[in-house]
Amino acid sequence: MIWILDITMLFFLVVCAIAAISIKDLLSAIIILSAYSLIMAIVWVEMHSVDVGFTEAAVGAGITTVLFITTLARTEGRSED
Amino acid sequence: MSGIQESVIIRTVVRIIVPFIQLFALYVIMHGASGPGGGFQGGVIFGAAIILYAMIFGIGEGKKKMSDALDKILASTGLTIYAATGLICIVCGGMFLQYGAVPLIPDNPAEVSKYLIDLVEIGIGITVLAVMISLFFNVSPPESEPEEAEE
Amino acid sequence: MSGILDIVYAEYNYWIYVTLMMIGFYAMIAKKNLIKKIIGANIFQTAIFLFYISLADVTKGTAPILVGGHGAEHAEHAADVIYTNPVPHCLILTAIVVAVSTTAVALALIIRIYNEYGSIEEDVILAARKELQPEFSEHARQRGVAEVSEQ
Amino acid sequence: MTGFELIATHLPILTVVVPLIAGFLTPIVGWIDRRLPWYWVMLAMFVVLLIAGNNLVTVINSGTIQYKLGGWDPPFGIEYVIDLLNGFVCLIIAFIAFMVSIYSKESVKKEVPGKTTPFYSVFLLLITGLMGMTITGDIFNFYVFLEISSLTAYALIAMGDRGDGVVASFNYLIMGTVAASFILLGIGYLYAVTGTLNMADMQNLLPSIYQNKVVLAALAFFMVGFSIKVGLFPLHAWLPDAYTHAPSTASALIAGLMTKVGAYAMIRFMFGVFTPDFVITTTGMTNILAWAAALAIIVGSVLAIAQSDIKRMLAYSSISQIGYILLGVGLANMIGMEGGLLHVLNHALMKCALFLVAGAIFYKTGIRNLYQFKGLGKKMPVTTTVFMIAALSMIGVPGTVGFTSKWYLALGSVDAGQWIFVFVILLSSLLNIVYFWRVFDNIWFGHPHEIEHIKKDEAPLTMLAPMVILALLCVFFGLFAYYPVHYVIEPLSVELLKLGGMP
Amino acid sequence: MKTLALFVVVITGAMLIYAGQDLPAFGDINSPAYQAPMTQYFIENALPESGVTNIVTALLANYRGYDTLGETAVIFTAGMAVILLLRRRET
Amino acid sequence: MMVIEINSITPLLAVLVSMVASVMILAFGKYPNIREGWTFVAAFIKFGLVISMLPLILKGNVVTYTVVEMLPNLPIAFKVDAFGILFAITSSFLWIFVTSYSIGYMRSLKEHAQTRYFFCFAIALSSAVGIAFSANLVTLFLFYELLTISTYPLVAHIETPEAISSGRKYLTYLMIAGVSLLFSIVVVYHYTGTTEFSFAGIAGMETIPQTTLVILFITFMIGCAKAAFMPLHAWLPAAMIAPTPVSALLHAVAVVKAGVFTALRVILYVFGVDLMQGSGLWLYMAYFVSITIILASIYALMQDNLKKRLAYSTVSQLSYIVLGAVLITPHGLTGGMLHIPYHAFMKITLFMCAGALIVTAKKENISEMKGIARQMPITMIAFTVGALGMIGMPPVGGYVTKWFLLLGAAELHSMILIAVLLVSAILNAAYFFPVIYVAFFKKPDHELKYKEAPLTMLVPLVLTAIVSIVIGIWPDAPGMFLDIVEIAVANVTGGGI
Repeated sequence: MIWILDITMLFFLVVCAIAAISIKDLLSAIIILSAYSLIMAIVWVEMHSVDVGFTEAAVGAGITTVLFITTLARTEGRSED
Repeated sequence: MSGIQESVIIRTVVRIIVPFIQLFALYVIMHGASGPGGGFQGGVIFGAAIILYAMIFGIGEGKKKMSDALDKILASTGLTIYAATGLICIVCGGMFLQYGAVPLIPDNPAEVSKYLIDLVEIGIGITVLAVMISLFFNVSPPESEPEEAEE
Repeated sequence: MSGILDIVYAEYNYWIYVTLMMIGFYAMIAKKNLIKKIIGANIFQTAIFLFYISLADVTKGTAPILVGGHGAEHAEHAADVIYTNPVPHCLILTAIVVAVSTTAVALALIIRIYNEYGSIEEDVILAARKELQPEFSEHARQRGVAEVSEQ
Repeated sequence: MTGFELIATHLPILTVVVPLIAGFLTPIVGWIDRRLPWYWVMLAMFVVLLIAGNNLVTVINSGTIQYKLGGWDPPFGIEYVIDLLNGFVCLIIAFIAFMVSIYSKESVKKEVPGKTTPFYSVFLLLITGLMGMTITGDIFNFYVFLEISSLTAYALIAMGDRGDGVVASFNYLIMGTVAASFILLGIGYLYAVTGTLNMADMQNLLPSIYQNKVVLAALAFFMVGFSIKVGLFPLHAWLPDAYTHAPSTASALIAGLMTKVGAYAMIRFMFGVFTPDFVITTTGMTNILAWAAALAIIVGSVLAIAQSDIKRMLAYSSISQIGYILLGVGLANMIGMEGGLLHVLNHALMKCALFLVAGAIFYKTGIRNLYQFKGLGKKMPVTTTVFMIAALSMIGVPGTVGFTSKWYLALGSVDAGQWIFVFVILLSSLLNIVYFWRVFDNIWFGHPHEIEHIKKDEAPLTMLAPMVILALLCVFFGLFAYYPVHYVIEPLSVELLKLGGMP
Repeated sequence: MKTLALFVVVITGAMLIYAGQDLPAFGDINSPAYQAPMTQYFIENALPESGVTNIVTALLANYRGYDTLGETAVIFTAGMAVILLLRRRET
Repeated sequence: MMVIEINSITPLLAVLVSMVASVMILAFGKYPNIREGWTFVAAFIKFGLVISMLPLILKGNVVTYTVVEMLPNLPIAFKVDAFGILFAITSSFLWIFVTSYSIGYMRSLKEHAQTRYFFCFAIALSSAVGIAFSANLVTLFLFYELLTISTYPLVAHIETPEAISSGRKYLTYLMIAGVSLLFSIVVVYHYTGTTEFSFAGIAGMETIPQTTLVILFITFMIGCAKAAFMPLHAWLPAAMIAPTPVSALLHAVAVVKAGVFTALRVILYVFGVDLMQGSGLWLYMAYFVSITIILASIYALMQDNLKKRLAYSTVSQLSYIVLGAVLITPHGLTGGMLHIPYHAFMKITLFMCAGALIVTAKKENISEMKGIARQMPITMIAFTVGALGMIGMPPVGGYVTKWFLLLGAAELHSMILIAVLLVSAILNAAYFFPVIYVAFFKKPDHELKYKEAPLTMLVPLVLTAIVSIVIGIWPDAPGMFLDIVEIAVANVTGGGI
């Protein structure tokens, strides 16, 4: 039982989520979102759902981030809020 | 991204690593039956390999590997494999997607379903990789790409 | 472990997912930047996924991959193992795919919006739309009425 | 087993799989020849229409059809259940979609130039999504198809007016995502306390745990989610823009079907997952729904009066009409329920016809401001006549479909002792007259200054035919409402409200 | 807008917490979802009926294969939607 | 009295004839002669069909036909009884005259959109006959709404802002009425489970609580706003902006009579004589319409525009009919019902004369009509005939109905109602005699240079004037209106006079 690790990671999740929505630089926000996804994937794997964790790592931290960043390349990088 | 694209080291590394990623993706797809992984994850990884390639060598190069038409056809094909499997089950007298009904190996529906699950996973994989690549190609900026400017 | 910690521990995932959902939901509604909204949507959805996965977990359980692989020779050994609930995993695999699809479409829309209005800030877009659309204004309505009475 | 019997057994699944496969294959068909997709869609929709018709007839004759996907028994596998309710809704979907697909030929060519193939692909997938949502007996499967239909709807709406369409679509996406997430959460809650995903199974398990707070929360999340999906009044913000700025084909399809299916889903979840006594008496959810619907009826009508864009006007009118359906459901008595269900059919016919007309006018003249419609009655007599019939139907003139549902709703309100709802319905009739009559005045009485000599200039036949058919049906079902009511609506209401001692 | 958003979010949160009181505890093996016949059936029968050891895959591709077909259709839809939205012309 | 129900498609055909004609009118819109030929043919066929049912009705039978069961227990059905055929004969017979008159009028003024005009006219006539033949409230409501909608383009025909706003007013009043009527129908259905008219009133009406019953009666009467009861009369003078044939047929006969007809149907065939008496509603209604009778006459007195004066006169006369019905006595009923055709013939004569004046002399105001009778003697004589009828002077028809009404009032010993009838007769005289006086005896301001209206207009108005006299001289000729009315009254009171 590694619930301390669990809780630490869950805490990080909340921190990442708040950071992702409040940071003004969108690229940073996206990278933080990517980190959020990765942590989420680890949490899930730790909860014995390997398939979902695997998928989240590939999708959330991979494809979604790529798509976000390419979108940023075609729009603008800063947010007003 | 131009800085990265000109770096020889990265280009070489990517050129070497992409086939391995693809291989890994195929493994993930096929391994889905007995361990974590499956068509979707494998498809995403396979797609990511080509996306990585396209990011480094430019979308034009990427499109040479995976043209739009091929992309569309692959996307359709993957799904058609899936749906056709379901329809074959119907033709063989079962319900839609009732793998056991297909008389591939007599008296062992579990084995049949194992193979058909693999087939279906491959179908998913094909669609997912095609769509992932198509998503990337469409979302990424067109101006860096000379071919598209001619259109 | 103290009593309070016990309660917190027993349901800590739920508190986290509630928090994450609220953060994501707030971003979706209150943030003016369109990409921020989508980031919010992602957080919102993953929070729900977290709920599902928490639901599936069983203390001292193991991943729902049958121990011992193929064949019946390990069957007696497998009977002792507690597996986590596989159903939510399956559901969430599907839901993740849905989420990434929604994100892709949303990003494509954002690119289109940026091409049309040159901004991804909601209030800027709103202002631009008001300027571009005289035909839906009250003025136009009255002009329409004036045309009737001219006759 | 002969081939015919084989197909007959599998008709339920084919209802969804035919448009699905057709949708996958559209890119290939379009790759062969760009003109083919339209014929392809027509063919697919026609087949779906036949299947849906057959399904309903089978249900009427021999009762509910169950189809076990993959051959797994219900709680374990996904199950398709076609009863009167979704057989009926499926037929409506299939029919409206067929009409719109005929209509789409010229309209899509003009409004979505150069993208017809993906457009049709998405079109078919939208139908798939709606069909899947309707026909399924499994709540998670429902969610998957809900997302298919939502994603396609976002894409179709974004194809409309430059800029506006995209923004409308984006707003819809945000709202739709919230709705879908709420529904997903609700599904999760119900799964957490029952351990099943099958609707019928869930309905059996739920009554023993109604005191559980999770169940109530699930119901609340479902209601909010579906309210967003149908555009019920306080949550309607996405709807007017989306309907206004979508391409005509998409507007007709989405206005005709999306909200209907949302309403269907609401009914299904309220009476097919939870039990009537829980939603009606224990929680009083139907009562809340009825009041919200009454508010929607009035506000929608009033806002419609303030619009000068015809599609926008129709969109607000949709908000009010959705209120009718939900009011009928919310009354939760036999007659009110009949009215609400009947209005699903009626509103689909009327609103689809109206949007098709708006599209045809836009196609021919490029005008959407209804104050510029002068002389249109002479220029496009058939189109405007269709508009007239459909609009009179919306007003509720007897002999058209609008009357029959209004009659039931009013009667149902009286039965429920809710006189205020009767006044709401009647008042909204008056408001409907106000906003539709402006259009009549402009169409029939105007003298356009700019055009001295008005020539007849109708839309092409592929656009006219579906409109005329819909208008004729508006009258047909107005006069012969007995048939849908007798064969479908009445037994359906009994079934839903668990009257007549059914299990 | 921000106040309204906060309001809505807090209400939603309140609803979630309200429901949370009756949710089964985390990791509880006696939770209804785990003890439901469905879950047990899957764990027992995944191998003999589907021939795969990964129960999630068995569920995904076999028992709930139709969901997965839908999921793939969603992916495909997204691809088509993005093509529709961003492609300038048909190729 | 045994009432035999005879199933026959004739009522449906009678209604549909002009519907079919309206399609043909549209199809031949480019050829005026053929177009109007269709109108004529339809008018004759319609009248023929209606009159063909008369012998059956006179034997005391009813003709029924169920078109379609729209909703379970809610059919669209026709039932022709004596009262229905009375209204149907009146309107279909007069359509023949008005068709002829319309052709003359529209062509003389070179009106625009004549196809639309004839089209709507045909639909309106169908609706009027449909109302007459309706077997139940829902069918009646259907045609009632159809009548409103089809007459709107006729009212707003000239398309000036004034016409449009009058049209709007017309629509507003009548649609509110329609909604109110629908509400009432719903309530009736809720309590009784049927909407079918019955000679003794719908069974089950007596179960309605007293307050609800009163409210129901009020909403029904609001629903009959086509009958132009006083607070709801404003649409009628406004509608006078329509071309005169429209005013003549629709706003002297079809539309307003449809309102009155509906009111009578409701009072006698839905509520029933017993319930009206039992609940005391009849008395309130009688006083209420009395106010309309007097007030409208006073309004008429103040109008200078001839058509408006006639309109107010119509408002006042319509209330006679309802007054007769609510008196509940056989005589009162006879008077009220008989006034439907009688007033129609007289008022249409007056309107057609007014139209003739507009076409030839371009005069609408009474003060401008000095000495006009010298130039247009035939028209003005016909006008005089109509006016005398309205005042109630023998031998023109009007006196017959007034006599019956007075008898009815006298039977009840109601001095107030008798006084109302007398005062209104005096007021009638007061607003009609000046017209006649001005036309015949005043010297024109300057030389008048016009002649009679075209024959297509003159012949109908002379004929209707003659009919007005005939029905006054031989009111009891066999098969005439009085016969029909007697049967109708016998039906509702359950016995002979």
